[in-house]
Amino acid sequence: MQKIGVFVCHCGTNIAATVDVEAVAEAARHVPGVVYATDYTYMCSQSGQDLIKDAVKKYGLTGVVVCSCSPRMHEKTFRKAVNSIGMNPYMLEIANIREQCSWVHKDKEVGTEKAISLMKAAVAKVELDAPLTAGETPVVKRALVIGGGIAGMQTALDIADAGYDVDIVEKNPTIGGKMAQLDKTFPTLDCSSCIVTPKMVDVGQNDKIHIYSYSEVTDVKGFVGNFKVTIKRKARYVDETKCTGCGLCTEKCPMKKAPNEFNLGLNNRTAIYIPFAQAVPKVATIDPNYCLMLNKGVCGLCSKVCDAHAINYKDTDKEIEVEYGAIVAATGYEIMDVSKYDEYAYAQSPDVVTSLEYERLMNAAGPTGGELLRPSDHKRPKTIVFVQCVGSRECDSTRGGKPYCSKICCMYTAKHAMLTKDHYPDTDIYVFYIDVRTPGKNFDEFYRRAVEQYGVHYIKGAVGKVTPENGKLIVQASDLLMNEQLTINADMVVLAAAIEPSHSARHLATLLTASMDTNDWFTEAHPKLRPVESPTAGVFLSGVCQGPKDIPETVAQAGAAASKVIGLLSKDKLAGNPCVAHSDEMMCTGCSQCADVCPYGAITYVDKEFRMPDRTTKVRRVAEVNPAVCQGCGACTVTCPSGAMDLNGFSNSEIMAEVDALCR
Amino acid sequence: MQKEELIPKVGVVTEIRQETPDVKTFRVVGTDGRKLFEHIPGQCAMLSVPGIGEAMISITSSPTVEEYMEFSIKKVGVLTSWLHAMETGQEILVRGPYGNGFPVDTTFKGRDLLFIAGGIGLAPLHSVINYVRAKRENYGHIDIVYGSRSKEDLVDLEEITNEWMQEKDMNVYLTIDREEEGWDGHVGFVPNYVQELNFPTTETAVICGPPVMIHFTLQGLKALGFTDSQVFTTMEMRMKCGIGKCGRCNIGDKYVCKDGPVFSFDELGELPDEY
Amino acid sequence: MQMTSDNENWEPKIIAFCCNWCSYSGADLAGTNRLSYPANVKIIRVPCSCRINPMFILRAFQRGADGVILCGCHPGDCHYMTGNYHTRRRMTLLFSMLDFLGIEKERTRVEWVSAAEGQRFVDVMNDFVGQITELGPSRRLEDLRCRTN
Amino acid sequence: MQDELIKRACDLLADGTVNRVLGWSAGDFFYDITPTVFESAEDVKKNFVYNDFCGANLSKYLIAESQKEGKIAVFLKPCDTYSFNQLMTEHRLVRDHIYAIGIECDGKVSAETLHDAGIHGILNVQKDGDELVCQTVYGEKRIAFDKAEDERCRNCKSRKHVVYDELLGPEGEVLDSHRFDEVEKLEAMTPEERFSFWQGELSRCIRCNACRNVCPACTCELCVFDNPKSGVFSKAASNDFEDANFHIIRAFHVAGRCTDCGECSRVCPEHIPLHLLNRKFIKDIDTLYGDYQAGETEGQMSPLSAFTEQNDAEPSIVQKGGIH
Amino acid sequence: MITRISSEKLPELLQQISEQEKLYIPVDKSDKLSVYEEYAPGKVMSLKLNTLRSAKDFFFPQVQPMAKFRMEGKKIEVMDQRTETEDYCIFGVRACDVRSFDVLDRVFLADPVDTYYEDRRKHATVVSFACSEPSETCFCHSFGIDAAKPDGDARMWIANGNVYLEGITEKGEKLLQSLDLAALGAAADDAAVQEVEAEQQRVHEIQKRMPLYSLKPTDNRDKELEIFNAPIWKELSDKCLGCGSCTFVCPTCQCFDIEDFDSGHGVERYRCWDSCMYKDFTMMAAGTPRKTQLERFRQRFMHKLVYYPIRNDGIYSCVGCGRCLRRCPIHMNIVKVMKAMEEDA
Repeated sequence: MQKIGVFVCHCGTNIAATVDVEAVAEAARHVPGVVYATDYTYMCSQSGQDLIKDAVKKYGLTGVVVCSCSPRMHEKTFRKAVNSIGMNPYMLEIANIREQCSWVHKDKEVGTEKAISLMKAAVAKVELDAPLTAGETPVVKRALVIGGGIAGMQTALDIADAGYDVDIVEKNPTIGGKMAQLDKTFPTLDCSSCIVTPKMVDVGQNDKIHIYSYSEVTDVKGFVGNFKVTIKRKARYVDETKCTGCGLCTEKCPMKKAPNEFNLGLNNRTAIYIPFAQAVPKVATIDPNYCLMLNKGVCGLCSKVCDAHAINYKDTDKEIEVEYGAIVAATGYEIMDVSKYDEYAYAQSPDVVTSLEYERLMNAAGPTGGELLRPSDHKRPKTIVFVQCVGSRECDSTRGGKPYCSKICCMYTAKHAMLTKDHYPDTDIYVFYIDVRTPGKNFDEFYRRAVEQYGVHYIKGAVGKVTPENGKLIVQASDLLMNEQLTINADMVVLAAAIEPSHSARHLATLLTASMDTNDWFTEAHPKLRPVESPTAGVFLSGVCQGPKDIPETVAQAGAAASKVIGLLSKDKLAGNPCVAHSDEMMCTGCSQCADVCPYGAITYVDKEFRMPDRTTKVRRVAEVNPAVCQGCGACTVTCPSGAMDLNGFSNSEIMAEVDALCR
Repeated sequence: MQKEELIPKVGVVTEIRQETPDVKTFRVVGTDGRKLFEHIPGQCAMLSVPGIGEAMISITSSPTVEEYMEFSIKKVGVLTSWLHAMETGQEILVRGPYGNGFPVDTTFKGRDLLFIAGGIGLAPLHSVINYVRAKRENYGHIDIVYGSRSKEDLVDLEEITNEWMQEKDMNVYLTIDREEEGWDGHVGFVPNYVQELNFPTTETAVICGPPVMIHFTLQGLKALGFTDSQVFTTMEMRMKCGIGKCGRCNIGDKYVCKDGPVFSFDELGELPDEY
Repeated sequence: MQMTSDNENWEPKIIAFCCNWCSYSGADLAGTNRLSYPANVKIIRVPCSCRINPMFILRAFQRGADGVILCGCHPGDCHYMTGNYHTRRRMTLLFSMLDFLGIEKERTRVEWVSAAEGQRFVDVMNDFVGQITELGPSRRLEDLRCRTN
Repeated sequence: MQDELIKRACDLLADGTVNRVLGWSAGDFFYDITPTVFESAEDVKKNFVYNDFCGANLSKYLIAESQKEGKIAVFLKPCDTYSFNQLMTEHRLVRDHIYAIGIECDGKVSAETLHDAGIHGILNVQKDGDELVCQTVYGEKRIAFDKAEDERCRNCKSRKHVVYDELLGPEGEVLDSHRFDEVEKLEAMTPEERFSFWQGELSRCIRCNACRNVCPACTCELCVFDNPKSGVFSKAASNDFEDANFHIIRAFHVAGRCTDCGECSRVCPEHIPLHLLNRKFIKDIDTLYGDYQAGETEGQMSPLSAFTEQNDAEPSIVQKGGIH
Repeated sequence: MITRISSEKLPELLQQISEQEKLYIPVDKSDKLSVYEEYAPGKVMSLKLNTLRSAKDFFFPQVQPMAKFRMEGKKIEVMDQRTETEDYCIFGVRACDVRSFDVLDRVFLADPVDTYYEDRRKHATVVSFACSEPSETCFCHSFGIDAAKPDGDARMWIANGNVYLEGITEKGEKLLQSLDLAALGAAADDAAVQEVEAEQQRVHEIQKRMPLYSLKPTDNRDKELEIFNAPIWKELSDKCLGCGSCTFVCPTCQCFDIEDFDSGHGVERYRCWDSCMYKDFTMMAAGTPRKTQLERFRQRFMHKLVYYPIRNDGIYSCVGCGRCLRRCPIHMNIVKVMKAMEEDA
């Protein structure tokens, strides 16, 4: 029999307006087990908390019910309060009489009646509550950053700065990510490589940072503070430790028809390659799809020219397992495939390009050496049409369209227009847009410069069709403001294709048990208050993998994620969640059904010796739950026919007591 | 209206005493403030709290107490934990009395008596000891051996020292299992102490306590020359209905709740070994 | 003893089990947005819809509930990854069994309600309460001992 | 057949392969056969019996028997082998302590069926072609074998032995059975009809627990209905709710694990067709998640533990017309 | 005096009784099943050998509400919810079940009296029904019961297309006298007596050919410990499933449990059948004295065949109805136990 105190919050008038709080307190006084009940204006205030604490001491309360707002709001607050005076925090329950009562019901009588009912259910639960103590687990002082773009690099650098070891897993042969492919950045028009390559070097040279390039995460086990991650190091056929990055092999390689990913396939590279001059690590990689030696068993030139003897054709994929305390997802984005948008003729004409391709065409290190030449005939385009929102802000997903705004397109298009005009002032540039969105520091000024200073033609309207004809692209469009149809004979069309999450992100999210929204952006633990944490403890989000962002935002978030990681790694031990499953070994038959449904692999089996009533002993297989791994979902409890498996804090008897109370 | 054996009466708890860390004594009267029913020492009552449980508890107080009944209860299960948590003024349910009780007016009458108790096993003997004290003239010399794990586990220590030890022609021997500070009495297990004390076989003995203690004490008494027929024990634990019908407390053809709970060891010897 | 379903004072009793991460938050959001639904709906918070044991549902009917609704994250969005997939199978089979025993199939329901779907939570509850009100009191799985009056 | 079994049992005992044999022993009548552990060849020769009345599924006894010292031989009819596999899947048997012998089964008969058919005073029963000839105090009575057979045997799902160490007779085949016909008949009724049908059946339940205790899937150390802390503890049904509750929960607990051996219905003293509840689950599982036969192979994952992300039916399928 | 009426008049006879008091008769629910039901016009009495459940339910129902409690604050209110019981008639009880009432009476009516049982018992008039076609599982004869001439308050035979009625006790006579048997064409002549005697003779002859005819219980009252400790129990109990089907269909098993049910607005205390075969039957906080199925199995049969006779002048707590012979899932039954006891002795 517990001695329970019931505390009813007015929440100003939020509750008190539709719930007779005094009547709730009075009703509580008649519930068996309740020895004290009162109401107060703001229970969550310091004086409200003191009121609870004083009553616990004065009446020797063993359990507390707070009738207030949602437990998702203040359960922690109140549990902390009672814990501060020595009561087990799990002896406190919240009756949600605000969000689920006073705010949804208008009639005071009805509201009061329901509030009383909810209070009684909470009392019934407290009556059966047992003190719970969280287990402690040590924290592995090493972090993993998945993705080596600007987000991943910044996070890694910040973590390393705080003195913790950090590994970067990058699927490409080099870090650097999308930013390394950019020419200039908006709104300052400074050189992207000039900013990012020094960062890459910093990362590469940092003692605390280890880069697993050309690698992927294939499995994640464990839990916050104690992840065990399997990293697949794809066969590179070049020994990273020996390769000096001299590049001789790439010069000699006879196979020169591999599409160059770095330039988005706009030109070709050799089968053995270094993605670009500033690559980190600057190590060659053999593309197994194109290497003659690997495919046909003839050639071997690279091996012959390599003085460092770094070439190893027998290389295989290797898996390593590394322990981490925290994991940061920084998987970034891809440009959406726009080939389904037939009207823009992307698949039909090489002169219809995406913005990122355009970026490479403008870049000094790009396929054209920085000279703007259109892909089809390497002539300089005179008239360029930019189409905004291709695949973005589209409700129809049949062609892969995205409902969201890709956020960066307006600004980079303005940048492209200006840069083009800078180099080739005689170029006619048309930008077709739905809206121009420029909410950022110096963004609108930047856009206005494009229009006012550079004379870029911004046309509010949609492009209906692009038809390649006699080396031209006939762009048919509508001008919504002038309400007229336009036809433009363009030399190039640049599509501001939507950005979408990295294609590997969904699989990674499954491995991390991190949740994603319907667009496959990682979900944050709280959209306002915990924007860089995933709901899965110990997994953090950095950069665009959480949603479209520009570079400064990405870097800011990367730093924020790093600080969360540092906060976690700075702890020696982590208190677990005590609301986990446990198995009553006297009842368990070891049938293994619970392990079958456990998504975390938290259940194992042991053979145990039991004394029988007739004094004989019997060895039985019984389940054991690892409380550090269990997340407390309760799937196992339902699959267990005997009820041997139960969940702390949400036990069978507690839930049934709530049912009883609410049905009364 | 016929006497209803199975429908309980309401009793009010008027006093609660903490005897040891896990034993409390509860004083119970009827709602009219008077004793619920009369009983014989060694008889039991079924105590219950609706929805919590029901348990057979021996009546600790002597029938000679006219105002109330008392129950010394050890906290072991759901019901007893509930009882331990309650406060005075609480109502509980009581039915009884059940069982045969001690043969205080037949076999015991005029005899020298030896009471041997271990731990909470004193509770059923408490009633008979105080009954015998109240009717002192009917009985001969009395010896009491009482032992527990430690000093704080000795039930009714205050009453024992203040009253029993002062009683004429009555010796109380206390013992605890292990040495402890502040205890200058005997240390050792009850069965050994009984043998050391070398009681005369003229006494009629009553043993109550944990099964192991009963077993070894009986052996000890036999070694001293006691016969099975002069040693009694009580086994109230197994009853459910209390009226010899539910079929739970049988030992062979005997119903503990009707034919017991008090048995002499020669009676038990004739029963199947299932207790 | 009130036996009739046409009892004017009768109000359905609805138990809603809501998973902590999606549906309970969805219900909270309904409150935050002051969206109204009948007070007959009483919510029990569970960590995940997969925590809901068929025993709880039967228990609710025993104790006089007229309808039981389970709410969880949309399939694919479970905070615990797979919990609602288990719920989906278990409850499909359980509901089918109840139907097989002739218990009104309209009295049990599973709905996926996300944390963002406050309005949907309200719509679902309004609809469910309406449906149960139309059906009348639950008689086929009730324990007469638990009837209040 | 019986002689062959006796010989094999004696041989296995003699050559030390096993130290015990689990089989059936004869009783006072022709039909009252009791599962028995034989420890000697003499005992086997004297008491062992195998006939049309040996319906008892011996696999559940192996939970306790395989815990003991030494190896035990067990005779398993085809449907018993499914239970055996399921128990293996659930780690309930010590396989090394079992020598499983698959034996043929042509369908089993219960004396109850004979009594129900009005045949009393039975002294002897013999098979004569498709008929059973019963010698009774009231003269000779004949009954078609398939009329006398247990329902589970009339609708036998499989004569295949899915696991054995040794086979006496053919391995057997999975059969095309009509076992879901009765379920379908109920599904075709209105809910009201179904409710009154089940109320009529389940209200007779006396909660003797024979169905549970005989069930090879009910192997809990402590059943929820025996556990005062479980919230569903009850020893006897006070009303219709408790009647139904017990059987719904029990059927749910064995759903995906029940091999449809039919023991529950065989032993029910009230002749409640309990197997229909289990079969409804089996049928639904087959329909929704693909054909699944519990116990078909060792180590199968129960369909209630598995799921598919995209294709699983929503519970609303029940409201939308049910699973057929 | 034996009264004869035509079998065709049986429905009218039942109708007449039902007009006097509440009447229960065995009714066929299917070819498998006959149960006692309250009579209503049109209901036909079952002629089956016996009902599936025994007639003990009338006096000792499976679930018996005892009292209700309400708790508020520290107060407890006790409510005895029993209402006045009306007189009623149980019609068509077989000889074995009639004897079982005697067996139960010796338990429930022994001091202290069980008022719940007593109340039901004293308001009942039992009209028994002689067996005409016993089965191989019947062995009431072993316990000195005459299936062809059952006890009760009144008895009935159906033979030769006639119903024969005979009052036994005052209660039974009173019931018969309250009926207008003349209207049913009743005759009470010597021929009726002779016809009944012939019927009894016929049934006795049949019984002699039954396999269990020679089965006789041995009086083991003086061998309590010997039999208790005999080695037979291990083999007998070895494969017992520990279910309660034998105890629940048994007309003489009377173990019960007392439980509380908290309905949320009061606690209902009820008693219900329990089975000594259940492993939790004697479970207490400190463990159980009957640790394995052997002890529990032994208890049941020792009680029926040894303990009960010791307490009740040699009367056995078995009436040979044969229900457990038919219902036990593994066919381990009291006959096998009796034979084993005999062999052992």
